[in-house]
Amino acid sequence: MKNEYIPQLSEIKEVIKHTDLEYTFRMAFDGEVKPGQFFEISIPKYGEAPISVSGIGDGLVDFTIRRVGKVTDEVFENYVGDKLFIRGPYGNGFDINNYKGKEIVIIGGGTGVSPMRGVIQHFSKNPTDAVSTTVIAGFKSPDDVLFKKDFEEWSKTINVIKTVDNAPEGYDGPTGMVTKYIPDLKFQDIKNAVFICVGPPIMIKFTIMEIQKLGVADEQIWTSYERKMCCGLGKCGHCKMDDKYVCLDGPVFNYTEAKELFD
Amino acid sequence: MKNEYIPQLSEIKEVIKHTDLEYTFRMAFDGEVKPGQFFEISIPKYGEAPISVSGIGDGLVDFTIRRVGKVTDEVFENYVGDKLFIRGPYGNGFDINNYKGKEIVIIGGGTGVSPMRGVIQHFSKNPTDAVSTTVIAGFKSPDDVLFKKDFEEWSKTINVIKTVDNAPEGYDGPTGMVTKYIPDLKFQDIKNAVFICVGPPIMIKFTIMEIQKLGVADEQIWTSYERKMCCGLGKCGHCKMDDKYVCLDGPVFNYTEAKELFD
Amino acid sequence: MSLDINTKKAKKNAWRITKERGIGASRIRVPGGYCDAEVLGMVQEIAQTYGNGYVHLTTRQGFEIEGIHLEDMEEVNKKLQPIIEKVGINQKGEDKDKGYSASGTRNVSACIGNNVCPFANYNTSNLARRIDKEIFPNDLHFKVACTGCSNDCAKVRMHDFGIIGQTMPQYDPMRCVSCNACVKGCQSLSVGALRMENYKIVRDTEKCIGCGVCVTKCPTRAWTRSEKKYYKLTIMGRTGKKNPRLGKDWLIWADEDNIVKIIKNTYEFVEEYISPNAPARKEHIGYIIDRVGFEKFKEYALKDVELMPETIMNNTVYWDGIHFDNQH
Amino acid sequence: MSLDINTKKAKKNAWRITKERGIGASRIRVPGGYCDAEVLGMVQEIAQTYGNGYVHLTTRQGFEIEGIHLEDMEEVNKKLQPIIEKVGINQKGEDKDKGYSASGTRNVSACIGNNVCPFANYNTSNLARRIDKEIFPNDLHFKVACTGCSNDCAKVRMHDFGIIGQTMPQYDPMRCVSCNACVKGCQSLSVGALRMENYKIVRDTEKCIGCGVCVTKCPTRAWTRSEKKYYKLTIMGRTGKKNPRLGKDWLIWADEDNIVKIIKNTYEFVEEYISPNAPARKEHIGYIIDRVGFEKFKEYALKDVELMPETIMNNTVYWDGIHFDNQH
Amino acid sequence: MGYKFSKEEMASIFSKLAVDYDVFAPVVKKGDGTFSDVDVVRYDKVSSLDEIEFEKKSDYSFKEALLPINETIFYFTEDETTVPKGPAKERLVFLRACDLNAVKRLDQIYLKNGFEDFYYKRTREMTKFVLIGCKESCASGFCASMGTNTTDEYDLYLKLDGDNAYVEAKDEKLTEIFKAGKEETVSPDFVSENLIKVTLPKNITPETMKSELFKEYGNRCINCGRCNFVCPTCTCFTMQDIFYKDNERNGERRRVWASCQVDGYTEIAGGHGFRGDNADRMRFKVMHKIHDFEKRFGYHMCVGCGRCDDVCPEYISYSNLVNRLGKECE
Amino acid sequence: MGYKFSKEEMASIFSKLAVDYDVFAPVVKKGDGTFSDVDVVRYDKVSSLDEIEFEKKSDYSFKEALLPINETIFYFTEDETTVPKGPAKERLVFLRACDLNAVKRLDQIYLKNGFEDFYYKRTREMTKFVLIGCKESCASGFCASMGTNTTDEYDLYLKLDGDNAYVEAKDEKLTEIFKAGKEETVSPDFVSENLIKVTLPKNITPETMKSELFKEYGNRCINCGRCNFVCPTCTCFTMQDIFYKDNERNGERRRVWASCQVDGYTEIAGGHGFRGDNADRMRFKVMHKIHDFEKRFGYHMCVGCGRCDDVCPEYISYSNLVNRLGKECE
Repeated sequence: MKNEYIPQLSEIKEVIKHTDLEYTFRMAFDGEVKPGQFFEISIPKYGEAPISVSGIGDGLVDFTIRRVGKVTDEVFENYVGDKLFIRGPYGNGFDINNYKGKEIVIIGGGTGVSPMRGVIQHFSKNPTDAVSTTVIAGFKSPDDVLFKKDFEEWSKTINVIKTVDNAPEGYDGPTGMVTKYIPDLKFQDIKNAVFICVGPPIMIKFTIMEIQKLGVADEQIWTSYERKMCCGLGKCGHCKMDDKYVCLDGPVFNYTEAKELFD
Repeated sequence: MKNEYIPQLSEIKEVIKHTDLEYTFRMAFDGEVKPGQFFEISIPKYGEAPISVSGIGDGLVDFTIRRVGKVTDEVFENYVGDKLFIRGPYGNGFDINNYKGKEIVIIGGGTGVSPMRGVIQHFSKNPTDAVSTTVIAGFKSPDDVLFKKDFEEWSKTINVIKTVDNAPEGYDGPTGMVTKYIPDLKFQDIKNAVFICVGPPIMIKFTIMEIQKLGVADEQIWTSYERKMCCGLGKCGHCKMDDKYVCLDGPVFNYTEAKELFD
Repeated sequence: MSLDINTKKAKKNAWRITKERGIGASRIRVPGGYCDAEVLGMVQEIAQTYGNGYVHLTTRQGFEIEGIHLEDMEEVNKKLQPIIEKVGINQKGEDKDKGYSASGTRNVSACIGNNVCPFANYNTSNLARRIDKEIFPNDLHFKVACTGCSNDCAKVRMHDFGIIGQTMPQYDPMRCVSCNACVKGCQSLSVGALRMENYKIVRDTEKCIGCGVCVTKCPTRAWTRSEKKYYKLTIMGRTGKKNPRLGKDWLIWADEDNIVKIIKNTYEFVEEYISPNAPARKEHIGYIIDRVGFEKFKEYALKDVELMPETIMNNTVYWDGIHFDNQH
Repeated sequence: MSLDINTKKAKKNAWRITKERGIGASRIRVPGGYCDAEVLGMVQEIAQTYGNGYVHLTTRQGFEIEGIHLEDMEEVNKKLQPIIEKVGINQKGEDKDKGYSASGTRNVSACIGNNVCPFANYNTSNLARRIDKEIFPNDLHFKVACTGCSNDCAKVRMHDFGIIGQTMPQYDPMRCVSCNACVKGCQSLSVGALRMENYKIVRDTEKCIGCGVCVTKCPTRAWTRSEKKYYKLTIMGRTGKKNPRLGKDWLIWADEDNIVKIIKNTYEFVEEYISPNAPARKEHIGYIIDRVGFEKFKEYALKDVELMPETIMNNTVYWDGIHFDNQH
Repeated sequence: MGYKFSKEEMASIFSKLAVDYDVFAPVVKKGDGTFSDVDVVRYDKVSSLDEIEFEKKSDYSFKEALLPINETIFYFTEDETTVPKGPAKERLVFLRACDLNAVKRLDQIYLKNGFEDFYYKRTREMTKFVLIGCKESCASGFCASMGTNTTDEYDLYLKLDGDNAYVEAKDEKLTEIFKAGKEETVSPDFVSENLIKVTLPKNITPETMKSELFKEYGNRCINCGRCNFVCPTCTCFTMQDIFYKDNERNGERRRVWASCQVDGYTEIAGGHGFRGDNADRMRFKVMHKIHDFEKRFGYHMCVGCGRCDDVCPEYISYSNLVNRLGKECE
Repeated sequence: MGYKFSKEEMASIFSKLAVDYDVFAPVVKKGDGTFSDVDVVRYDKVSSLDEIEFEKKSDYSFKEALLPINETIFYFTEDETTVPKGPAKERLVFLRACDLNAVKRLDQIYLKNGFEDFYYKRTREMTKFVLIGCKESCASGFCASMGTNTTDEYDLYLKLDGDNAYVEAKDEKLTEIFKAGKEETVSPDFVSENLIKVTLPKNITPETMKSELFKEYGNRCINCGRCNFVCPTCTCFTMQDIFYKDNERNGERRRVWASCQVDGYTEIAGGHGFRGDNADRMRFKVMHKIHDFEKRFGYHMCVGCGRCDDVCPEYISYSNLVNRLGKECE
């Protein structure tokens, strides 16, 4: 019988620094992974934390990690060539098929962009898979922007609005909350739109309120939840919301389900 | 009306030192005085104390004072030519007539000798006024002996036993308590004997017990009491014993009276 | 249904939730310990009807009726009504038959005082009852005690506010007979503030604690009590696990009205500064003062207080006691 | 005949000679405050028949029946007999119907203890009653109090002997869920002797006062009480005019039997060293120790005492408190 | 001769009287008792009738009106002595029968025991006594037993009864003042019996002095002297010399009440005291009151006012002691 | 098949049984309760029959016999991980009907909710259950309301009655052991009714989640988690990595019981918690027990043992809350 709790060693192939606090670790991994899935990444002596997959490559998987809490602090002391214990992938992840042929709007806040990165990447590489693809990404300040190179790359093929809440004088990019940009979105057929929205709970709440004002049905909205997940296996209970286990049934939920999930 | 409380100034004519603690002050005084009477001697700012007359001269009266208590301490700072407030004499004193023609035994302890000094002096100057006169005087040590010159003088005409309780090695005089010498006294006719006994209460008690063993009647014994006397006038109450006021009715008492006086 | 009791409310309602499951204890308090004997019978009846027949006499001068089933709380609360009325505790109309309206502010305790005791300098029970009326009902944790003299039989120095009766001894030298009874009494029973000089008594006014021993010892009424009653106010003593300490003198030769005012003012201070994390809003005032500073306390406490000229106020109060919280 | 009362005897007989001429007060004591409710009715009857209908509840857990004519002392003493028996006070046969045999040794007081209180570490009333049995009747001035935990609701630090219940907390790491309730409880309610290390609790044994808060807070029984009951013995606290001071810890983690022995031994010490001038042979033990030295006290107190290995004894005890007797 | 007045009239006469005389009378001193909020009744100078306490027997006797607690004997300035002036006015002293009988005892000591006392005499000669009647016996007195329940030594008898006041004046000058009133037969209220009865010991012998009773009561005594200080017949005093702090060469000599129960009473220079033991002091006091005063002067000292029983903080009952002693001596 | 034994015979059989099996049963732990001199009944390994408490319902449920409070997942030594051994012996767990129904809930989560749990499974497979009957309802249970008052999932039923003992063995191996006894029809004591009756809310809507009841009870809750720790159906745990102080490169990973009522339960890295409010935690717990577990798995989680009501230091009655919620939803 398989002991799902036992992690495997995985080598750090590359470390990409985004900000002073946020890095992407490119790790060795062989196996099927979907964007939006997560791994339990652990360092013996410190513990485990569920980290979303922020990129998928050949024999590689990216984890974009914010340096908070004691677990993730330790991770930053590992460098290329070192190894980490990981287990996963867990969770459902995003199903690209749900968005193909649609007018896609992807809205992310901070590290909330990570789980969607695989989705964005797919449609920026294959822009014709969708009617249109728009990414609205919000960060606190220019210094907090993640995936800077990605944004440059993505903006070549899809619409990208990268906004910051607070900008220093002279900053010439978009500023303000992501919600500010929603009313101005243009759709050919709003009924054929899909929205993916990931970020801090408060951001999700207001973003969905804004989206709904456009006359969008719940079925057209998707989100992904970040919750405490100790086991990733539907046992430890921490991630349960209503009858759903985020680790098993999520973390990606269509809003028809998500709206009934109370904390 | 006479205000008996008002004292008179009296000059110190002579100071005779007996011991380190005891002095005789010879003071100016005109008036009738009997041995055994007392004066209230006061120093303003310090107060009064009743002091027995220890000698009577022409316009003079002696007070032998032991340096105890705050009143008498101050007195010693007065010297010849200085003045003290005195009032008196008070009390009955010894009546020489009671002892004339008798076999007289005078027993004194320490300053108790003072009030009897006038009596002794009378019979040593007039030895034929009595059948015999014996003085037994007790002092703590050779250093405590009072009236040293007197004793030399007296022993010329009357029997004198001057004993000390404690003597240094080599001391050749009599030693021991005065009571030790009582059993050996010889009398021609014990019924014609009179005893005068003055000293500390405990000494009087044991001396009288010893005298009574000789078969002496109470009437033949005399004593003088030293008590607290504030007024000397039968008012202040301190000296009262039974129905007697020592200041008025004493201080000299025949033992028939004295024996009923409880403290 | 299973027992479903809001224990926080029950506690504020002067019930104890005991260590025995389902069993409570009713805490009856008698301000100043001054108790109409009728009350005893009432307590007995409750104890025998609802309790286990035993009553704990508390050191705060109350009865704790043991062994009451928590189901009976309401009924017992009704039975408490005549007791509450007899001992004269404030109660809002709607609280009738519902027991005590608050329990955070502890029973104002008192030694037996000058109702009875020869040493007491005032009627402690009366003052305790007055203070009770002024401050109750209130759920803030205040401990106030009144004691008749510096003997402190009520252990007021273990209270937030300790009120010690004082008398400013009045001396009539013309009635003094220099018997020394006061000097000896002060020496052996009190602080030795008297000495004889020129056959008359000199009182060391700095040292005198106003206990009145000289007055009780005087056989001639040379010493008498001052017409005004004086009080020493000691503050912020406490027992407890962290830092038990003696209350220290703050006001000396103070008057009753100002002391009452100060206590009431302190409620405002506590309302303002009590830690929001204090469990059940119970934080000893002393710890609040430790935290926010004595000056701030003084500012609140002395609002509208005009001390008498003879009142001595210590500008700062230093406490010590035993520290178990930050030892070694 | 005019009232002719040997007040010294009356006082030793637990009567108070009040400030009102001819009026006494009967001082009924209830060891440990543990009172059969029947007693309340008896007290009420005496108060209403012989007194003025009022009873003072004392902070030493007694009743003081006010306003009794001293002529009625004997009769009231007879009425006290069933009370004395009910509360279980020692009495020689010939003292029956004659009230209390002594009053110098004060009522052994106690907080409500683990009969009722969730925080108490032992049955304080029972220990108070045991000590009472061992030391009463005795006229030497001893004040003993028992309190269930270091909260010290009985204010034992104001006593000659203060007995504070302790438990040596037992920790089973395999039952611990790292919920932190004990750590938080110890921090906020006690001395902060616990910390979490590697998800398990480390107890600072030097700092731990044995209050048991960790045990009551633990939701899983990882913390339990030691089978043995432990006691802290604080000594020579006092109120009073000269030098009120807190009792200080002498023995920590001590056992009941030895504490009882020490108290009894101290009677011998006091018999030996009490000042011959002590009025009514009343001299606080603390002052005797101040005079003759702590070593001498220890010598007597520890006679035949063999402390348990885990008992900590402070070799010297230093008191401070407030000095009114030799200030400035 | 007796006269009747309305209370108002009497109050008005009294006010005038109090201008010519120094009036000493029992007064309730609020809160001045031994204990907190307890009153004391003691003598003081009064200027209006309503200041006087007629009902309750005074706790302290009248004697301080004749014998001040502190009395200056003389001032000294270097070598000179100066005697203070005596009373400027005549004085009226309100008192009861027992106390008026006590005046005789004071006179005995101060005027007829050896020397006449200069200070007492000059005050005494200016003093008139106003009798307060006793409608019923006080609780602790036993004047009937001591034969001091009646007296005719008063100069004035004054009685308030509801809205009326009655006087009987024997003194001529006082009669002048009161004769304006309505004549009426007025005779003093005296009690003929008390609640307390005392039977004095009949056969006092040297053995009596050794009675265990003195030990028993002596052990209870705390030597406070209250019994002496409240007693109308106790006369003892002590001399005190005071030097003025501002000029130590000047000062005064005083006499101050003393008590045979208080430490130091018999102590002489050097510290020896003659009655160190409480039993001896108790015996001394009791024997003086009921035995040796009589032996010297022919009548008993004690007037049975009962104040010593009332005041004793140790609840020693002198009257009971005497009765018990009486039984012992039977 | 049922068998009868004398109590002594049973005790002897049991002692042997306890050699072959690890026997877990409710035991009175003297003085180990929350308060001084208070006992607690909780599960422990026993070796003799008389250690077992048959009367009083255990304060803590049997679940620790299957799910240790602390369970080591693996040891790590540098880069290697090692899984601890599973149980060496089969185990017998004594429990009542409600608890045996709870086993189904544990199985549901640990075996049938996504992945199978390695650790639970290996213990579970070695466990047999011995039913303790309930002659009468306990005071706080409401198993009848939850339909958990009966069960036939036991391997053995054991009953002590006076001097006799009765068993019904369903497990083959156990039958072997007991078939020496006198055959008799033995059927378990089940209660059919409780003192407490609970009616679950019928129409739970999003509005239900906002009920004021959760606030009311949440305000009373002190977040101690006792209700979860005593509950036979609560299964949550938290992972902990321990490093050994003696060699910090080695250590172990454990899982430790967790409570949804205790602070930190929903807290993620960085400190954000999702149910900071007590009302939310209360709702979460209650809804899990009576609503969403059923939504997911088709039957209710709560088995109505009543332990949470018994243990709550704040006297929060979950059963009463549920009944009140039921009324609200009518």
